[in-house]
Amino acid sequence: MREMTYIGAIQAGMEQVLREDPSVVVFGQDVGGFGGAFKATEGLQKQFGEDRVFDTPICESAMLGLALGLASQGMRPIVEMQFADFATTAIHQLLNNAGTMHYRTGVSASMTVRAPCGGGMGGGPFHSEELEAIFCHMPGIKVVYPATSADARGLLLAAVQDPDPVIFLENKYLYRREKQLLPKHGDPVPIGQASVVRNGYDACVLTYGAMVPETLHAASHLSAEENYEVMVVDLRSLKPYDEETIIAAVAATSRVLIVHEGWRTCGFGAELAALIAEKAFHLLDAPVRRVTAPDVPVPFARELEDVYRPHADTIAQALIELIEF
Amino acid sequence: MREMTYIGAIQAGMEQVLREDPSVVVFGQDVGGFGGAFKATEGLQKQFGEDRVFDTPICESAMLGLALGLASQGMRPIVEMQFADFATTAIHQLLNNAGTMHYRTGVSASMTVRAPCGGGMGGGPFHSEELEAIFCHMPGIKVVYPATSADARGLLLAAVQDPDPVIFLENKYLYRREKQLLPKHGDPVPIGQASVVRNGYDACVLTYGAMVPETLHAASHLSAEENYEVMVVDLRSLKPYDEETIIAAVAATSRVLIVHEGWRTCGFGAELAALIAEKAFHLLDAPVRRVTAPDVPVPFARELEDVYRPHADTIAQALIELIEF
Amino acid sequence: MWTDDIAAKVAAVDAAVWSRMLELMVLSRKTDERLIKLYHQGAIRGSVFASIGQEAIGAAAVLNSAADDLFAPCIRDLPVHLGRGYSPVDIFRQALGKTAGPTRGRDGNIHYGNPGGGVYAMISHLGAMLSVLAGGVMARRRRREKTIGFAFLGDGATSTGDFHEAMNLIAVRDIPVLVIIENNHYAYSTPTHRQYRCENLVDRALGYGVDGLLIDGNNPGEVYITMKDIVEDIRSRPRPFLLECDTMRMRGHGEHDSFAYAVPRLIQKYTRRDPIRMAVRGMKSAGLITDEVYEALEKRVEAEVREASRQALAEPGPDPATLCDGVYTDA
Amino acid sequence: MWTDDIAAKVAAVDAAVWSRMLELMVLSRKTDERLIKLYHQGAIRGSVFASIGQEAIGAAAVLNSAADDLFAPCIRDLPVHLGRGYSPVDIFRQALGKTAGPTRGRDGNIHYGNPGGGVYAMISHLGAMLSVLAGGVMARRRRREKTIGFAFLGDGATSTGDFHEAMNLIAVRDIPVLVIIENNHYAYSTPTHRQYRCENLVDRALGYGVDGLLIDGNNPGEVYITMKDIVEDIRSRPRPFLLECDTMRMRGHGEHDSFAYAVPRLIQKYTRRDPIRMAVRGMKSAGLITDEVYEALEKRVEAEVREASRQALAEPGPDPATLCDGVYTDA
Ligand SMILES: Cc1ncc(C[n+]2csc(CCOP(=O)(O)OP(=O)(O)O)c2C)c(N)n1
Ligand SMILES: Cc1ncc(C[n+]2csc(CCOP(=O)(O)OP(=O)(O)O)c2C)c(N)n1
Ligand SMILES: [Mg+2]
Ligand SMILES: [Mg+2]
Repeated sequence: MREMTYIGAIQAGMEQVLREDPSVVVFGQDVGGFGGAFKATEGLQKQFGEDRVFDTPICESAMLGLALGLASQGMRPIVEMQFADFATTAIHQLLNNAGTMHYRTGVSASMTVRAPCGGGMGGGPFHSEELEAIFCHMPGIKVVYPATSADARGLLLAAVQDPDPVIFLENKYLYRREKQLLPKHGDPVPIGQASVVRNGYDACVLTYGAMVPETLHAASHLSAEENYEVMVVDLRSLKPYDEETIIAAVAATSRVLIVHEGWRTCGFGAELAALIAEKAFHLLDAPVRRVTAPDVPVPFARELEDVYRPHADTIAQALIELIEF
Repeated sequence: MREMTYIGAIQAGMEQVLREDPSVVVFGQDVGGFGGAFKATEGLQKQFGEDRVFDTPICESAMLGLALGLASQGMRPIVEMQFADFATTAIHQLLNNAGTMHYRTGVSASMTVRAPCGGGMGGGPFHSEELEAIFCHMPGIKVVYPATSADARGLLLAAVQDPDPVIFLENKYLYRREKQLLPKHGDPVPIGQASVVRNGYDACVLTYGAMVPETLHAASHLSAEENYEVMVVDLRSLKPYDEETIIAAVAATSRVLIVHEGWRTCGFGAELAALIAEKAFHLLDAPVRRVTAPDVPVPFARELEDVYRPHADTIAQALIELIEF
Repeated sequence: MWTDDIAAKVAAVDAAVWSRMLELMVLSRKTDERLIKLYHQGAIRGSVFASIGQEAIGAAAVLNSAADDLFAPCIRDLPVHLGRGYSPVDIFRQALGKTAGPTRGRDGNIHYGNPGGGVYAMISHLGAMLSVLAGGVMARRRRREKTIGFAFLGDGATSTGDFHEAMNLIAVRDIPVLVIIENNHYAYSTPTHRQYRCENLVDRALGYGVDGLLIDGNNPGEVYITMKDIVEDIRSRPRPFLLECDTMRMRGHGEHDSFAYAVPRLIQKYTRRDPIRMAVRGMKSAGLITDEVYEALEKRVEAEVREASRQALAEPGPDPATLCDGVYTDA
Repeated sequence: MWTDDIAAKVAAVDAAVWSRMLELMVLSRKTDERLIKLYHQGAIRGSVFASIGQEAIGAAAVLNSAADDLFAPCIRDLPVHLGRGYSPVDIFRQALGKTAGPTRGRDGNIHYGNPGGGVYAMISHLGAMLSVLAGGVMARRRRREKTIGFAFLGDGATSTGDFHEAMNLIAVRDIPVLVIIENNHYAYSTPTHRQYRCENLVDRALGYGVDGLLIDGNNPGEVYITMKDIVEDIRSRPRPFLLECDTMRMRGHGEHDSFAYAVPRLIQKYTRRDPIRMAVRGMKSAGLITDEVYEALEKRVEAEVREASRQALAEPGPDPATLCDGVYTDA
């Protein structure tokens, strides 16, 4: 067992698949000798050679196309977007190309797109985006979003093994803040399974990414201060999402709060609320609430970003209102 | 008064703004002498000259950037995407560039992006997409989607007058199917106002685009055959959407069906359902249902596309289930 | 290097190659003509995008390819599909949206490929397939060494960011792809002078640090022999090559397009330079074919194509119940 | 045309231009040095991206521009901001996220512009601003005729699809933009040989059908005089021009970057060729400056910059209640 940070777990996951599966390659901007903008690929080129871990020019569309081409011939590429934000220059390669290949031609494309996302560190409008709602709208694409070191490694292993394109969202705020003791060898965490990270009966929170620890803080606080016990569900997989666990959480609590760091309108939380309004309506005792970022470009200054991102206290406040509704 | 098709109304709207406002220019692929892939700009270059109506190379990102640059200096560009689907190559120019300009720099960008969308005519996966959920997720961007000739012209006029970037979604299926008698001179239809196109009390349908006529068919059928009276709300504007009219419709009917032609997961319908689950929960007598396309690339063959797209009969069926819930 | 003494080299092309090339071009032409007829009869949804007048390019590429090579055809490359494993019945199935077709009715017209024959199915977004092909070539060369790629793009597609990103990437990584620009004077209605400002598109080769050449894309012998040299070269010394082929789109963009904007002089010029005509002329002067033999070929192919279209028309379309199958591999 | 007798032309640059250029470069350098200090003191969120070593390029562009011209600066163009209307206090406000700053704390570091000075605020997505600038120039020329654009891109940014689409578009439409590539040997950690395969990036000019030139971007006189000729030319005969400036990034990509990958030989070479040093040397040999005058300038600027940073530090950050204001024009 050793302590692994969230980003260390991602690095360990890549190291493991590179070692165990010769069809894995890793590429992206500055991922080689430099080890990536966040050092997630540090040491990998040295260990596995330029053939397996390599730099590309600045060309997100060609990078994603290259990954799709590699995958179409049985390789298992892992491509790093330097920031998720830059994937917006090449949405067609995901939505139209990777996402439709199996449906149209029967050829599987096992590719993993690593996309560092999220704010909280003054990245400003172009280095902090949360684009999961856009990615989850694409047929043929899977989307995962770990909140812990264990899940980061496990979902990365699962993404690489998965026969289809998986967008692996990794939260920059958690990179060095999340740590866990983990065994040397990782096992895949199945895609599509949520995890109940705290039990409770007064309400449940459906969340993911950096909002999982924020929510857990809020829940402990409410338990200690208000005697409210809140269930917290870490979705982990956003597409497909774990309908069964979600419905069970609603059934157990009758009150639902959805929390995410992305924009509100047409955000991923809307899908969760719609699911519940359709399939768990009769289980509800209160309106389904969303705590999200407002529809505003991610601001740079701390004063603004602090109110832009949901925090434990905003979440706790919303929970109190929901429970006392 | 003269009869105008939906596409004729779009053309008339462009003709009017080109005539009345010298700061308007129209450009895109093949929009000049050829009059555009769908003939929406037919005759405009002849009338207004190559300076005002011009062809570009195939470069969606540079086209949108050019529009933003023109707008930033007080022009009012209208840029045509040959198909909405191709805007996926340049999402960053909308989401990151146009959508953030005013917030970051205080400079308004009055630009209109015309994006022909929707299926029903065998366009296949790359010429039929409905991408409104992606566009509506972008802070700083407005999105309109007319269903009638009058709204097509009126919303186009409003979009061009609007100080901010507006994505004007136009439905190809309606291009020559929708017709209305309209006065020669058009007036803007305010952005942000839905229209109740049929009254009823047993349930309401929230919809837009090509699903408006389908829903109206379903509603007449139910009225004639089942004695059910269904209210139909044509949203017209998707961002901002008309919360007041939506909530009033829910209050009047207590049963809500959401219908759209785009994909289900993280589709625009999810946002509507979430809004209702949060703000109109206590008004509901039944779960909020969505009738949408499945999460599948838009198929080409008629046999598949016919079941892919919602139709009057699937809508009627869903309404019966909802009303009899 | 590529330009010297093409004539002599063309003369040295052997009889078997000539006749395979001619047959492939005729097969493509007749299939296109049939597709056009079906479209105007209302049997085909959407539109039909013909390769007529550009057949020499795809045919020559196919004849210079090895079994393990990979292709990324674009709009006007019916000979590639027909030369890499599909027969006319597959093409009709595709256009008609039949279950037994390459995309099982899920996509139409030119958006199909043949994985078994190393042919990628293009997406519409022009330029997007070049990097995909590059990835495929990269993957295969890790296993089998000798694979090269053949990419096809129109003049209009060169304006896309995707073309540029992929060209630059394959140049930096020495990925052996023969990038073929079929410059057919138009991108939909847009003539080349509104598409680019350089003299010739091959002028872009320098900016990527790759070799390039401009050839007469309607001269089957020249296309064949030039590609032969390039293919041998990049197969042994892996790197991209930019080959611009001058040609002409002889029909509207699609059959829905009246083509009213076409400059008559261009149509006349390229009618005289029709690649099938040129092949027949060359073969005749070399004593490789007679009018009778050619007419017999045409007849045979016409019959084959008619029969294929009849067969495809009679086949069933997809079962609506399969709509959601296969969006993911295991579902 | 641009290369002949540069030396004589440089000698002819008048004293006023020389001293304005020197002052602007020194102001930029000292502002950068202060930003770096503030960053390492923990006062600045995110990172700091310095223009150090590349100041001649932005300064020369500013000095060759007219009031109505438009700019699209990129990562290393602090002299453009300082030369087109901002003073150091604005730069510190931007870096510190202060309300009175160019983006009012909504964006940080290099993502700002000055609409009043004709300077666009870049978005991060490299290459995306070239077409925006083109649109701005197009709009202004419809009204005032003489506007031209100055676009700045790094070597790495030339690999993006956006660079290509915009270059091709402005070439086709004859939009007068001086496209300046600041080739500083690295894109983040990536050296140019992994970024492109052509000899020089200016080799791309041919493929767009535009004129191009490669110059020594660290030689202020050469940069100034070359731009002067180009600017006069494209202002009267509107069309783009591609100008590659050889230079060197003298610090890490941002101040968070240790720059461990830097090749020492390059650092040494370009330290000797520092543009401020070169300007001082040139001015001294022309009798335009003395060591004492230069030192006094440095001191004065240092004091000005120190005072500006002190002022900005003392200012308030944005009011959280304004978070949602101004996403749209009327809201
Ligand atoms: C990115 C993108 N934008 C627009 C289109 C619409 N479109 C389809 S074909 C075409 C013209 C293509 O011209 P060219 O590349 O010269 O090929 P040709 O049809 O002449 O063979 C256009 C504009 C597209 N397919 N992709
Ligand atoms: C489309 C896009 N992809 C990735 C990045 C991340 N990124 C920011 S700066 C940079 C390197 C830029 O290099 P260059 O253009 O040479 O400019 P320099 O920093 O050398 O001045 C990268 C990769 C980006 N900004 N935009
Ligand atoms: Mg063409
Ligand atoms: Mg650089």
